[in-house]
Amino acid sequence: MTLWIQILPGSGEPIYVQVAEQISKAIARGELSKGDKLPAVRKLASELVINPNTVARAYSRLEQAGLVTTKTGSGTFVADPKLRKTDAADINILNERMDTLISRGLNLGIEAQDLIRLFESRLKKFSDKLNERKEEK
Amino acid sequence: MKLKISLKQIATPTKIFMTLLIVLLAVSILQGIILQIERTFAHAKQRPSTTKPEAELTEEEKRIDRIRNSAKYFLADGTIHLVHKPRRTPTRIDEPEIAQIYDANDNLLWEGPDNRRPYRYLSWAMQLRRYSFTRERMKQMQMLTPGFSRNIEIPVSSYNKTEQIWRYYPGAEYFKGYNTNGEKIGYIGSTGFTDSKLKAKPFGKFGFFTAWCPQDSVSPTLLWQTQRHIYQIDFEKQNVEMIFESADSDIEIERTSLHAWRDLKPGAEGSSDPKKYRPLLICGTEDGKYHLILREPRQQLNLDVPHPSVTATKKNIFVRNYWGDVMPPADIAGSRELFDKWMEERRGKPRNLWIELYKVDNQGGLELLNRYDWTVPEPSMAVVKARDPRPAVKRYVSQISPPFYDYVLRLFGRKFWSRALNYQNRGDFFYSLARMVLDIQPYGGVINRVLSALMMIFVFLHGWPRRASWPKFVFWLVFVGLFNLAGLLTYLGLNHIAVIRCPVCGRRRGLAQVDCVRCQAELPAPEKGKLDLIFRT
Amino acid sequence: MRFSALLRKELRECLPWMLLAAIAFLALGGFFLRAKAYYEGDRLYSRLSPGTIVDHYQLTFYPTLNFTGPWFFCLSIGLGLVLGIRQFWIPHFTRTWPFLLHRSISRKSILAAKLSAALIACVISMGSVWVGLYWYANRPEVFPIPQTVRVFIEGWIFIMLGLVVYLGTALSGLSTANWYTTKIFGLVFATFIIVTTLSQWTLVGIFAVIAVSVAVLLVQIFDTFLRREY
Amino acid sequence: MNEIVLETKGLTKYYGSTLAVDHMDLQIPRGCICGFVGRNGAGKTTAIKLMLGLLNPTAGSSRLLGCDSSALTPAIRQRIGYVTEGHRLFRWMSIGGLETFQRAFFPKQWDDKFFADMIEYFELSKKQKIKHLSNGQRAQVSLALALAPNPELLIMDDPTLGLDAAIRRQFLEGMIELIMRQGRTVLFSSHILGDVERVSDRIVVIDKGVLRANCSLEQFQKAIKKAILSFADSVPDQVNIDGLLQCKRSEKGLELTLVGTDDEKISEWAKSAGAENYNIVQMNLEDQFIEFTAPANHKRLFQWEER
Repeated sequence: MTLWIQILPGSGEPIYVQVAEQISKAIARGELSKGDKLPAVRKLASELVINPNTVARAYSRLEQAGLVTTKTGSGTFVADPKLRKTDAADINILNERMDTLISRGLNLGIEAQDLIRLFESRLKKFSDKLNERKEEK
Repeated sequence: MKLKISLKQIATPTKIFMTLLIVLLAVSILQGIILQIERTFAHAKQRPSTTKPEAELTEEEKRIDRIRNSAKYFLADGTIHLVHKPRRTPTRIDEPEIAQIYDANDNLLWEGPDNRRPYRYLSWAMQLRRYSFTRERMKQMQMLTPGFSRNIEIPVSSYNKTEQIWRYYPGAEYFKGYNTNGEKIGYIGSTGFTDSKLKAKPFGKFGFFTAWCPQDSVSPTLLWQTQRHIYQIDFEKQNVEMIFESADSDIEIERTSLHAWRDLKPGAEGSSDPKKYRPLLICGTEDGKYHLILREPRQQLNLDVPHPSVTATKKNIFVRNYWGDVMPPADIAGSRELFDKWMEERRGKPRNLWIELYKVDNQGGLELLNRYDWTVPEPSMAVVKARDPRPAVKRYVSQISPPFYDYVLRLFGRKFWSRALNYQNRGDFFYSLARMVLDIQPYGGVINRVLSALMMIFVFLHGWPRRASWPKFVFWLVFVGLFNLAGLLTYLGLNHIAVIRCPVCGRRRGLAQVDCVRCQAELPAPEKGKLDLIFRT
Repeated sequence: MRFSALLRKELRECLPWMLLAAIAFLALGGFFLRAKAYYEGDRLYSRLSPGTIVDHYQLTFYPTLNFTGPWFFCLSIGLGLVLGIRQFWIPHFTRTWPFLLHRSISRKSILAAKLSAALIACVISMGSVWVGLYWYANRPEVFPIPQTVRVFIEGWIFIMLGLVVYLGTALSGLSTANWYTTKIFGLVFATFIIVTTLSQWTLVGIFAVIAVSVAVLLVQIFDTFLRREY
Repeated sequence: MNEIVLETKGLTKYYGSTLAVDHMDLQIPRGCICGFVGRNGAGKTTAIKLMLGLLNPTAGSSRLLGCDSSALTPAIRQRIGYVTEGHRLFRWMSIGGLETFQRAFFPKQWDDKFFADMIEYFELSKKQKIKHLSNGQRAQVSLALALAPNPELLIMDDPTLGLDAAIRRQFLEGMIELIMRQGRTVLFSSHILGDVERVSDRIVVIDKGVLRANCSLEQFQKAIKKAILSFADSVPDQVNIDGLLQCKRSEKGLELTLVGTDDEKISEWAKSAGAENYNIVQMNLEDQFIEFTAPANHKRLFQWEER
């Protein structure tokens, strides 16, 4: 399990948000598949040298987002994609990310079509993950 | 904790006591320095000399001058001789002085070199103080000068090899003897030689001792005076003879003298002709009586002449009384006003002096043999009337010394101060402190009291915002009033209470109390700004 | 257990100075005692002549240990001064007070540990050498007559004076007043006490003065220490 | 869970006439790491000394583990670990000597193996004298000494002052390792906000002796926001929005630092003030702290103006 999380204390983002983001990115990228066990709170805390409470809060944030489920006593596991609940807050985080992406692209002077082509090629890279989920459905 | 509270109540007084002690010393040292500076720079004022030069002296004045300067001696049969050495211009050293001997009615009997006088005059008893080891020296001997205290050790030796050493133990007041290889021989107490410590009776509170070696031996014999007794201790024969015991009052060293008591070599210093004189010892006791102790044959008499000097030849005992109307009679001397008035009348008038020779019979009665009197012109001396007789500088310097000194003087009473001024206690540390107090006491000077009042006002203003509790505040006021400059310095040294501006009433307040002295408001908390993020999660 | 650990630590801190003072005193004392032995020998030839008045200077003699007296006095006072500085001034400069005070032991006993360590240091280092010298001086074959017990007690008085100076330095170290006001008064009081003691001639007087001064200094030291001003 | 470990009521301390700590009312629950943050000379060390009973307060009182701090019994002091400011230890003692000295005061609590492991991990030998150690090594020894008796409450006064990143990281690990045990609390004062953000649950901000903030780190970060508004025509001269901390004007825009106001209020005010557009920027902890403790609308030390 090659989960590797990198913390930037000085950045604007609170630490538990950073941890949650990186874990969800890992899930999205497919490094953590359904049913994998996330590291225990204490282990991750002593590994990343951050407060156990912040790790716990990051896990509870992921749980709200439906990405993970916690079984008391045995730890937290990645939930299957169906149960994921997307709510408005995630959507506008997505829009925000899109805006920054687009504004960066326009600053570089790239045309709209090229942006779309770029987006599709990146999408293809995730494609194997997408069609795998298609078979489950 | 109980200990801390009671500790605090003990600690503050001790701190005040220590600081005050040091500051008082500092102030008095400061005053001493100022006085010393003044003394070194003030020129010695010449005293107006009243003696006229030799040339203009009239015949009569010469005669009076001669009588006044001449030494008055008595012959064994009672006639008086006046030995006069005229003032001459200084000549060669080896030339003997010229002496002229006159008799009572001023005719010259003999003139010639002083050391070949034809007559043999009576020699009188010598005061013991010159050769004796007084109590003051004994105190200095026992003091812890950074080395150790010294001991009196009497060596008993034959020819010149010491066999025994007797050491005096001041605490136990007896002698303990050792032979030269360190073994103990025994003890010498007031009852004589004993070999056990318990039987050695102490001599008593030490007064003085004088020591001499008798003609035949090299080990000294001691004349040992204690408060009420005089012993003669011979260490070689190890015997102690009690010579005199005064019943009620103590023996005074100034009024004890002896004559021909010690068998010294004829030529040695202080010796007198054994064939002519009987050994004589005179002890004066505190109640003013004198006791004559004679030997060959053993005899004891009482005398109540004020300042006698006595000698005892083989045949009879003579007393010489040298006196004048210098001091007022006893009843006037007692009170100060009468004394001043008496001195006032006598100023300027000549004083008459006289010298008398008495013969003492066996019961102590006096029979006048011869009397000679003469008058002496009196130099006029202004009697100082002021309440504070000290020189001007000392008066001003002592204005900053604490008024407490005045009150403490009355507290201790006259007997303590007379003992403090007595020369015998010169070395004593506490008496020297007492003398210092006497020296720089403010004598109730006006400036001193005004200074004290000013300092009290300052302390009042300084302490008002800072006061913690009323008794403490009043205590410090009285303290500064009583101790003047020293009190003020102690107050400033110990009361370092910071002052801040009271946010409620804007006036200055001390931090000794939690609530403001003036508006009784607590130290206000800072206002809870709405920007504070205080959450009790 | 805790108090003995503190005591061991304080003693360990005083050890170098203890040894230094003891060795210096032994060396100086021993040397001068040997020198005095030579002089003592020829005292046995009396120089008094028969039939003359004996001057009292010929009858008052210094005890054989007298040459060691001044050294004893200076060394014990120096030791007191150094111990006072080592235990109360240096922790201020190296700021180790909080580390020492935050301990599972009452604040009073921390101070008691320091004081008893200094007491033990002075008594052992100077006391043992002094007893040795006194025993040597009392040996009959070396000196004609033995010493008086008073000289022995006076030796211990010097050690007590050293302790008074130690308490004076401690009080100055602890007092939080600024240096130009009452901070130095502890030491000044100690010197005043030394002068008073040296001018007493009775042992009772000396012990009284020392007892009063120790009481005054101790009360103030405990009060300042417990009032937590640093 | 949140039983109060340390509580001060109106704690005040005056050094002479200068005010060090002014009426501090602080409550620290058990089981959290609390970061003491404040500018230099804000009274952090004084506050800590007052809490530990090493100093007498001018007014008010403080309670530590349920006992008044001026009368702390030895038993309670045994459960408190304290790392002094600057890791001041006895210079002449060796590490082994220091350990035997400290162990005497924690008879049953002292964990020899733990101490030995830490010393061995720090590559120090027990015979080394403290005066021969560098600052970092001395800090490591004092950390080991503080953690070995497994204290219930660990108070550290500026532990990471002047230490390199590696030793600082070890300190943080030590703290986290201690906090994982049951019912432990850590209170440490620091100047490096990166460490504070990384490790602490609660943050206590002290400014000029006054307690300005005492909340969880998350609340602190969420509460302080920066709003940047740009205006088409004129910039309103007076800004009356509640919770305004700092306000900077430029000719076309306005930069506001706000405390505790939520987003709708900001957007509402922006519309009322006629701003073209606005956005809310997330500041990092250091900027938040600087803005929070800076005096009202302070100017930057060096302001670059175009000539």
